[in-house]
Amino acid sequence: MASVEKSLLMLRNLPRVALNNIKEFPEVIKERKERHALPRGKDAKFKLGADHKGAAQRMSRPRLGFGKSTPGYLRVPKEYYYSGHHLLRQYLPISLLQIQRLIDLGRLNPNEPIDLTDICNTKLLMFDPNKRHYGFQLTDEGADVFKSKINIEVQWILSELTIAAIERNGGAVTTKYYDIASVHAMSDPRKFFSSGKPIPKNGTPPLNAIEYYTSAANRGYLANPDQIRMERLKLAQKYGYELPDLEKDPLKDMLSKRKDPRQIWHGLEPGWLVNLKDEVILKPADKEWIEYYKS
Amino acid sequence: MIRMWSNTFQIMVNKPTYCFNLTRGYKTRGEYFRNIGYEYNKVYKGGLLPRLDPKDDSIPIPMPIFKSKKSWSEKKATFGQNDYIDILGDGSVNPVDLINGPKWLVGFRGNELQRLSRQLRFEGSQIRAKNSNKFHEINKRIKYLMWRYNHKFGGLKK
Amino acid sequence: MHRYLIKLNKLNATMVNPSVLVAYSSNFSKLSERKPLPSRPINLEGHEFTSVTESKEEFKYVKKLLPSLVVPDPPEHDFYPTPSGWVPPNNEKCSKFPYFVLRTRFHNFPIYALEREGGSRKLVKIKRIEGDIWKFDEDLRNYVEKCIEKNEDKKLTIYSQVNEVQRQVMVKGHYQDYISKFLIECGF
Amino acid sequence: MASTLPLITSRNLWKLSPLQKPVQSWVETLAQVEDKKVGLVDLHPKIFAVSPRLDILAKNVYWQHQYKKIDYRWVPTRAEMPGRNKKPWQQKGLGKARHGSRLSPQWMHGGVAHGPRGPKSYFFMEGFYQRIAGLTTALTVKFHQNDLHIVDSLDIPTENFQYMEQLINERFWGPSVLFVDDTDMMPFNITAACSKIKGLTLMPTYGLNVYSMLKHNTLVLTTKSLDKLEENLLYYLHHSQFRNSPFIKKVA
Repeated sequence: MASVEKSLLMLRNLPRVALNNIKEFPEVIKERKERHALPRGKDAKFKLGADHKGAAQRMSRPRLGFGKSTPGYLRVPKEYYYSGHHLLRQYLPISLLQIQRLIDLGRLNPNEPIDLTDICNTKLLMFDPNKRHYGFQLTDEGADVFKSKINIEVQWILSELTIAAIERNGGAVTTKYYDIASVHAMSDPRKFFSSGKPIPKNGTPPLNAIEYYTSAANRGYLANPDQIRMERLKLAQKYGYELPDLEKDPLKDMLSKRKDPRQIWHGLEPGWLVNLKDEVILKPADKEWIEYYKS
Repeated sequence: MIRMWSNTFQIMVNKPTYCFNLTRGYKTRGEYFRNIGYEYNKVYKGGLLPRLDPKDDSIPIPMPIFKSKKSWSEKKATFGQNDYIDILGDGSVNPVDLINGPKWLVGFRGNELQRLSRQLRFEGSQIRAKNSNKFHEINKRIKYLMWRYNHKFGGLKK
Repeated sequence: MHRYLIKLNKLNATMVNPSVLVAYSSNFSKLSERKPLPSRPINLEGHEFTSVTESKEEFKYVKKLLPSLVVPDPPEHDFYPTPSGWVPPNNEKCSKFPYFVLRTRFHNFPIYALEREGGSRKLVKIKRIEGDIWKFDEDLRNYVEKCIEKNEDKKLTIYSQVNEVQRQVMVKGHYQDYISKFLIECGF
Repeated sequence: MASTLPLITSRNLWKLSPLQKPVQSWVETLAQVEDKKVGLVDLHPKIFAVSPRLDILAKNVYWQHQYKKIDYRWVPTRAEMPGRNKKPWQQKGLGKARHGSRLSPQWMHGGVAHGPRGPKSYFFMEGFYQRIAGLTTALTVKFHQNDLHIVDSLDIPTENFQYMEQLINERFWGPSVLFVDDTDMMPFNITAACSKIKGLTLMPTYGLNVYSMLKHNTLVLTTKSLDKLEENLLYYLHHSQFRNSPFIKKVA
């Protein structure tokens, strides 16, 4: 039986493992040597990939793209696919299947509202605000498998199917915009609190996003609640499922919990200061301070 | 100088015996008889004049005296301590913080051009203030390396 | 505003390090005229600070934001597989086999679908195999061949490579679904 | 004399998969020369029964040597040699070889063509989980070759080093022994005794590493350091954060 126990038994009869009798796999050593080795045998007589005499052997040809009448950067046409890509906002895709798996394994708590911080705390995805990741977008993969009732808040939703899947099970979804400063804070709360800065005030969405976050179809956080109720009915009829009534739901208050547009965490207001060492929250009483942070 | 009674060639012991290392596992040096009957200087092997006296059996180049490697000195015994401090410690210290060396090299690896330009970024102003010749030589070397890496050996970094 | 922030930095971990304040001038041409900035610590006397109300009750919201980074054990479900298709290891079933496969720290199977040569060679690697690895390889191939016959009614032989030292098996072809079904049936 | 009752009988192992069986080890005591077992302890299989990958040990030892190594050797090139650089003799007519400068590499006391150049570092970071695998493999190998001994504490009755010599000979421990305890300050007696004998070193748990474990013949852990070791290693073995991102040094 080839197993770990067998190899450990073998160890008992072998000499004591010490610095002079351990070595890496022979293939790894050979491959590492060949990386820097010069060619031997029949390959040795050629001139390392260089031609015979002249500029080619002496490698004094002009660099790439030059040497012709017009240099390369003028000759090759330019297509501005990526102009301004560094200004666009990116949203990491997370699928309903992944959310369902996280809930099944107990890494996301369905009885609490789920937002950007909770998804970042599971460390499932490499979320990095420095790469202009502004948040998460829900994709509809696994929509028919999705079966849990959650109150989730994401930053972007492309297809209606994801909204329908969540609302069919009695959950609620909102899309909310966070500016880059609050995304930095939300993606790693521990690091942010230990940096000594006050809780940031969430900014308003940029011009090209206002229309998205105010439309009820996308369950935007700036949309009119009545229109949202109307949209929920529309979706229920479109996708043919019976819309569960939120009022009579036992989890009613959790499902209807929303954050203030300027607020980034539940229960904590912008402008407060968190002291991790003494586990205390400092609320400054400065008039100018309160005025600035009032939503 | 202790000289054996026979004229055959032995290793000459030109230091008193206390220099032998007590922990050495083998016989002490004097007890071996090697190259019996071979007279070292009989045949002239060339080399600088004046020639060595054939009757004198001493070795032209003395063998280094045996020194034990002191493999259990304090530094060697605790080599590698704290290399896994980020795993086994409380996570606040990283082994890279414990490396001592020039500031521009700790936690960095690069070829000579990268090392020199990084040295200038970290200490360029001080080098220029203290030792303008070294500052000039560093810049001269950087210019040469820029040329060599971009034009020589077809871009293969040599 | 600025004067207020200075005091608060001392509350938390990072003290303002004076050596950070020394500015290195990058352009060396005009260097001789300019001396490097003197590094002096920030003195806090002479600043008056506003009053602060402290509250401990709201700290429970902060605690909720700082969970432990260890992957928790999965909760009990009333029936398996769960909606997302997760099945816990079943101890009675797996005691019958001379081998077993440990789960990853995220409670999933260590099955990884790989591609070599830009996608033209598809492989599946199974790691963390303990016990008799050759027997495991045999049973796995038979099971996958039976599945292919049943589902895609094609007669295929599955080739696999056993790496005994690294406790891994590399199967040729993207059959990760059948392999995970095999592991579920074995109860690993 | 050590108490007759067994000190430690069982330890609860955290995150133990039912498929794996724990490994058991004696608990001895240094309070007396003769080897008296003081208890029996379970060791976590994910740390002490790992497949013995000696190549992972080799990688970790290579990393430990390289990542701190800084080579200070430096030789001047012909451009950096001090002194004047006149043409030694005229180009033609003397029948001698032509030379442009006395500082070229073929001249005595000339510059060096491709010599070692200044402080050079060989820094690289082995993968985080490769280093954890190194630690677990080293512990497994030590344990299964009867070179790992677990003691209740490092207190010994006298500070006389002969006591330690007899103890080691009596129990067939290797000539070199690595004592590991969880505290920074070791007890006085054992420090005094070990300082006289070459090959006995004392180390805190956070100082443990693959090189020292392989350099010393036997490894002696106290129960406290054993708990700390298992706790830290298992914490990272069940950590949710992906730690394989390369080490990024914060530029000053």
